[in-house]
Amino acid sequence: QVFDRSGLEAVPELAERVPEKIAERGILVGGADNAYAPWEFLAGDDGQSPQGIDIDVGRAIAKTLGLEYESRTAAFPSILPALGSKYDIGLNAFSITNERMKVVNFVSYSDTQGLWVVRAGNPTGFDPADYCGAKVAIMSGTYYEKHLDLDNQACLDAGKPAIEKLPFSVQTEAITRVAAGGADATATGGGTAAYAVKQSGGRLENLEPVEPMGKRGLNGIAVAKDDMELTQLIADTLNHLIDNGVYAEIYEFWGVSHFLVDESVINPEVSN
Amino acid sequence: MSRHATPDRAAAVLLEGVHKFFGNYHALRGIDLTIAKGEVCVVIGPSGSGKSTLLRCINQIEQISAGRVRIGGTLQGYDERNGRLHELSPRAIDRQRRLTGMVFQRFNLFPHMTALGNVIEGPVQVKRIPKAEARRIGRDQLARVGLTDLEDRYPNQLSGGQQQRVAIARALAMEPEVMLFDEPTSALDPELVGEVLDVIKDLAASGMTMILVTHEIGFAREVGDRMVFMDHGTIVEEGQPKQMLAAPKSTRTQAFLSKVL
Amino acid sequence: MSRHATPDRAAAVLLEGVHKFFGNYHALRGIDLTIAKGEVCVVIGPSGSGKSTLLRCINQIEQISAGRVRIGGTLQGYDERNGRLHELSPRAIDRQRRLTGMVFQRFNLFPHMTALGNVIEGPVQVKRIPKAEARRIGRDQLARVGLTDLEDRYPNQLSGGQQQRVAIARALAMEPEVMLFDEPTSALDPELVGEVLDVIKDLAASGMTMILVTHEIGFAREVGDRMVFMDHGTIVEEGQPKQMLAAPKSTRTQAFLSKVL
Amino acid sequence: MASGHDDAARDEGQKVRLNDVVPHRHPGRWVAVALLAVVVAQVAHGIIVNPNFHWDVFWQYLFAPTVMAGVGWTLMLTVIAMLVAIVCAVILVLMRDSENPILRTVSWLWIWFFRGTPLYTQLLFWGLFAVLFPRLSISVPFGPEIIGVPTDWVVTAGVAAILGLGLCESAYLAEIFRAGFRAIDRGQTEAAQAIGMSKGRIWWRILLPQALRTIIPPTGNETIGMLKGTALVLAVPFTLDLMFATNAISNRIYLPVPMLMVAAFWYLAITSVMMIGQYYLERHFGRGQDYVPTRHA
Amino acid sequence: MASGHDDAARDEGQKVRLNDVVPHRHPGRWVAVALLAVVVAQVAHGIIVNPNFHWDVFWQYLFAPTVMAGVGWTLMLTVIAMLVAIVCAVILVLMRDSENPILRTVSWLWIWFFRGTPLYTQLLFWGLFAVLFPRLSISVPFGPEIIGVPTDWVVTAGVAAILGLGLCESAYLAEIFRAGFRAIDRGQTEAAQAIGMSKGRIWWRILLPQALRTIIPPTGNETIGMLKGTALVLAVPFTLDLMFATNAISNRIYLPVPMLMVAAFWYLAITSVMMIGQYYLERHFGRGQDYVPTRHA
Ligand SMILES: Nc1ncnc2c1ncn2[C@@H]1O[C@H](COP(=O)(O)OP(=O)(O)OP(=O)(O)O)[C@@H](O)[C@H]1O
Ligand SMILES: Nc1ncnc2c1ncn2[C@@H]1O[C@H](COP(=O)(O)OP(=O)(O)OP(=O)(O)O)[C@@H](O)[C@H]1O
Ligand SMILES: [Mg+2]
Ligand SMILES: [Mg+2]
Repeated sequence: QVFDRSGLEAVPELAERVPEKIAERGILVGGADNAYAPWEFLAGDDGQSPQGIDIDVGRAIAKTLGLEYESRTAAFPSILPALGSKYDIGLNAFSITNERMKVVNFVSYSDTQGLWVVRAGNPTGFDPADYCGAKVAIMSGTYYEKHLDLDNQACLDAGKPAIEKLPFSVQTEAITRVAAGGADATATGGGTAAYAVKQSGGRLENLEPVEPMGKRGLNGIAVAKDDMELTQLIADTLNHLIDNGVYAEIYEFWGVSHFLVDESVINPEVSN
Repeated sequence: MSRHATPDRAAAVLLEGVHKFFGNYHALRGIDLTIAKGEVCVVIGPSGSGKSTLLRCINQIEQISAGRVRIGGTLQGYDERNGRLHELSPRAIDRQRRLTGMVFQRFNLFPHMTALGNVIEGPVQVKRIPKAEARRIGRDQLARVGLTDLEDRYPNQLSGGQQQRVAIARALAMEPEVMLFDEPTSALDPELVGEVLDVIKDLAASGMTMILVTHEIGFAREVGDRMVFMDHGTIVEEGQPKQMLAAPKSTRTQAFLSKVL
Repeated sequence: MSRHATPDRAAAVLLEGVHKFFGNYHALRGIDLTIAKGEVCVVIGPSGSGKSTLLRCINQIEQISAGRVRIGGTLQGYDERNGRLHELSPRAIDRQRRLTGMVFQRFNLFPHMTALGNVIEGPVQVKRIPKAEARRIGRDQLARVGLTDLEDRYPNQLSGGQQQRVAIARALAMEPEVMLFDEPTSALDPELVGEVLDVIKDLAASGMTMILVTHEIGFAREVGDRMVFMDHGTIVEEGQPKQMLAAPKSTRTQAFLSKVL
Repeated sequence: MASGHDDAARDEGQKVRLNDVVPHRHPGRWVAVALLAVVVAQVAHGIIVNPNFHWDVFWQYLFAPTVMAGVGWTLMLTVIAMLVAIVCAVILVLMRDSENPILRTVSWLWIWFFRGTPLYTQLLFWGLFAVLFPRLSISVPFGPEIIGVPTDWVVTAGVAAILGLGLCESAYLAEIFRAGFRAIDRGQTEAAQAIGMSKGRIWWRILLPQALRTIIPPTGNETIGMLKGTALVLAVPFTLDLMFATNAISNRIYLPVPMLMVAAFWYLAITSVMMIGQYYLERHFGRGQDYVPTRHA
Repeated sequence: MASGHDDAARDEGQKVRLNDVVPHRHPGRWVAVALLAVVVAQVAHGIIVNPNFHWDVFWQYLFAPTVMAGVGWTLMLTVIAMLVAIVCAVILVLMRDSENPILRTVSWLWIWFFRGTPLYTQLLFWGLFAVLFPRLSISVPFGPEIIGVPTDWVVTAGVAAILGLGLCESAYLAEIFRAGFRAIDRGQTEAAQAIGMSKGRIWWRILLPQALRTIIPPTGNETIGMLKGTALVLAVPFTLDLMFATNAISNRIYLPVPMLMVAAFWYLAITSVMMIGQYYLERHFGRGQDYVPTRHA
């Protein structure tokens, strides 16, 4: 599943702004864990070829800058310290938060929303509007975990039973727990949640969230904090792709058009 | 010493047709031996003739392949019912082993315990004598073998001779019915052999039954009530030590003694 | 045997004022001893008197605390320059050790090697003799101690006596200048002592210098050129064995011998 | 007869002029030392001045309450799981030495299985256990239940973590124990049998103390490995351990390196304490057996 | 003099009527066996019929090319890193026994540091090594460079993975080796010294073969631990190992359980082969020393 980029062409005004180091190499290097379908995951015959929305976005940016894109698989903790040396950008469906913006520059490119995953037919009667006391699997460290904590606090404030949180390090394990009946539901990014339901062969289904879990949140491309030039270039390139419609085609191709942004912004204002 | 009040109905140690195979190797080839209560039996014979194996079979470190071993009339290791031998429980075998004390050719002291610790291990752990009393007994035994001041040394801080003496004290501390000595003086220097000899004589006087493998012919003559000559896993000749040493019947014994004396 | 063609300029073994402390324990207290080439020196003495320690200091298993040890005129372990002792390199010490062969009180066979493997280890690894030839030498040495058929047995498949004989063969296989025996016959049965005695006499005839710790007084008388009596870390008396055994000068020696003989 | 030697030695010791020895020099060693010193200094310098390490953040979170709680939970998990492992390992070793071929086989299979599969997978399985087997019950085999309880009353996250860590570790420890016992001369058992000690008592009084000498160092390894292994309990999920605590912070503040340093600091601190404990244990069980050389060439 | 015994024994063996012994029974053991059998059967049944295990997916991917390649890479990493670890551990043990206090200290610090910090953190550090230290150079200490190369020419992902795994492991192995050597009677060294063997040769010919008896089982543990440890090389990042391969598939198809089973299957298979190897190694180095009991009570 690869978006066809044959129609893309380099834009000289943008290409000449590519930092010398990257231009010399001819490759824009992105760091990602490549374990978050459909945003990025490994496929192909060798099981080592990254595919996904982020990969296609990265390739479109690189092509526009007259470069090739390479997404290198890396563990999350090793991406951020190596931004600016090993990796030019971090393109890994990162959620933008104010705390994170203190250490990296973010260029916003997706406006995502969480989605619930429950077993087909919702046998435990999980109610997104009021799930106090339910058992929820969640990938730890994510934006959705934060929202879950907020919902939980609301439950406690209202004197209702606490949400039983089961945090996992990998999203697939949270989904498995739900599929096995070990948890009532899990929440994750809409793209991923929909993908999981598609892969489950009818054993799972999606539920629409309500606030705050349903609140939209921006995802961003991470660039080294001290490299404003490259940050600006990435933002400008993205805005160029937004303008010429390639960006929308990619999202359409992957069926996530509802996550499009109107404009790419550097270090946007976010509420959390 | 203790327990010698029990009625002396049977021989203290009785071996009937004992065989021992190590795989295919036939180490004991039909040993018949009767040792009366209070008797001191000296076993001599060339290297590899099975002397150590004999003692090890008596105290059940090795399981015999054929025959019977009885101590104080009791069949060792088995219960004989309907003509078949039923193996005893490990616990029952341990109880039987307490009746015999053994001093090994290679000391086998417990390296992680002091000299005194080695000696009181049996009394405290097996006989459940209170520790304070056991220490007293242990010190007595150590004194008996001339090691009064070394009770706190670990085995590897002792010379060979000192180590073997601790091993003897350890066996004596259990006050067994039958003492088995496997060349107890082989690592002792001549000066101390006399002291040990006195200890063994004391034991004999108190009614202790003993089987003693030794190469010290003079010692054997002095302390032994009976002498057994082994070769190739069989008892070639047995008799009163003085007579046997003076006039051995078998040519094999004659040959052995001619080299030794 | 070999190498006895070297000029006999100096004493084969010379000890001058040797002291050895184990921590605070004073095990050797000023030993002076001269052993001529080809001489057989027998060391006797009570347990703990320092006999084993003496041998261990001669072949540098223990480092001496004071004094000098010379073999064939060469200072052992050190180089003396400007009145100070400079420790030799480990390699040089190893080379010096090859001149002495040692048989231990407790065999110390290599348990992971067969009898023959034990014997040829030195020739092959240290002398770099080809394996085939070393095997031949090894078999000869084993035959000499009466173990022809047991070359493929591991030490723990051998009786105590058999093990000690392998240990002797192992030391002999290195054909050392000086042989140190620490109670080599203490675990051998009397029948075999004669065989070993013959081996040792052969060695003496071929010019081998030997120091022999033993408790076998008869043996000492027969084989020894000189006898040394040790007690409490000192040499109390030395002399010709027959004279010394017949008429000991020191009262301590008299007391010891009166118990032993 | 040896009485009085020691005092005499001290008296006479004053009079003996000990050899004045110049030790043998090993110049090669000092070159090696110098080279090592340079490398270490350069690496240390590189780490201290490198901005990626964010030492300010390190200090800020080093004693953070969630981190300290993580240290506590990690320690607790390690200790309890290790106890479970030791008990199981002892049983496994005894089973492996048993006469009963089925017990021997079970012991072997257990060791094979738990050593062979990854700890993470095992932990995940323990986490799923309550899902896969919703009720723990005593029943007629494959027949009706006699008595039972819901599994998740019994196998909570903490229990699952401890079972997962402990059972896996037991297989490794069993191997170590077996090796330790192998090293003991059989004469020891025989001497103990000869004074009538029972199998169990021989094991406990004679063999174990001697085996511990060789068992302790690899068991130290395993304990330290277990300490680190607690980071995997997220698979259960059990989310109170040190690694989880520091990861949670670094997910929030996006500075993984200083948070990893915080975790490393605490692991290192705990390991250090353990190594001190190990030293004393080794010394205790080495008494009478460790050789204190008097020649040091 | 012992000649002919063996043949005679066989001849005579025919005539001796061996004791017909009824062995002692242990009914308690059989109860334990029965209980275990029931538990195992129920768990196995539960796993086989449970739909979460997706056995079809398991079979589909069991021999997938990326999985097979992962097995190969994992094996290669394990073997090479283990060799690195063994070499380092030997050096560490020798350093620790050295007379030179600085070498002893370095050895101690090395063991302390690499045992104390989590492998994952170490691997991450090796992965970042090229970032932290862009050039490897021989230079005047803290002065100008004499000769140098870019670090990432030398420390590639594969090299970083092997260094990370190997150096960490060396600290654990050093402890194991030390314990193995401790268990050997010092009489062995003395006997070897007496025939003039050098320190190195004694170590290699006399001590090592005997130490291996007790070293092999915990080293087997460590090798198996290393095998599993390769799953952490993602931190470098090194992305060809077995765990990464199966994780990549499960991230794509969203079915982690069967993919974990695939990984577990292969780990178990490799472990089994290793355990067979270990058995033969143990037998080889136990020759002449292992006790074959003739009484089995
Ligand atoms: N476990 C064993 N496996 C095989 N053979 C053995 C075993 N133990 C002993 N033997 C053999 O049995 C024979 C008798 O051994 P034993 O130790 O009883 O001799 P011994 O008479 O005590 O000799 P020594 O006086 O040398 O101690 C020897 O040939 C010995 O090699
Ligand atoms: N490593 C050591 N540490 C402390 N003391 C020791 C050590 N080695 C030997 N000794 C002591 O030194 C003294 C002499 O020991 P040595 O082994 O030389 O005696 P020996 O004359 O050979 O005795 P035996 O005839 O019993 O073998 C003994 O008192 C012994 O306890
Ligand atoms: Mg014997
Ligand atoms: Mg001695």
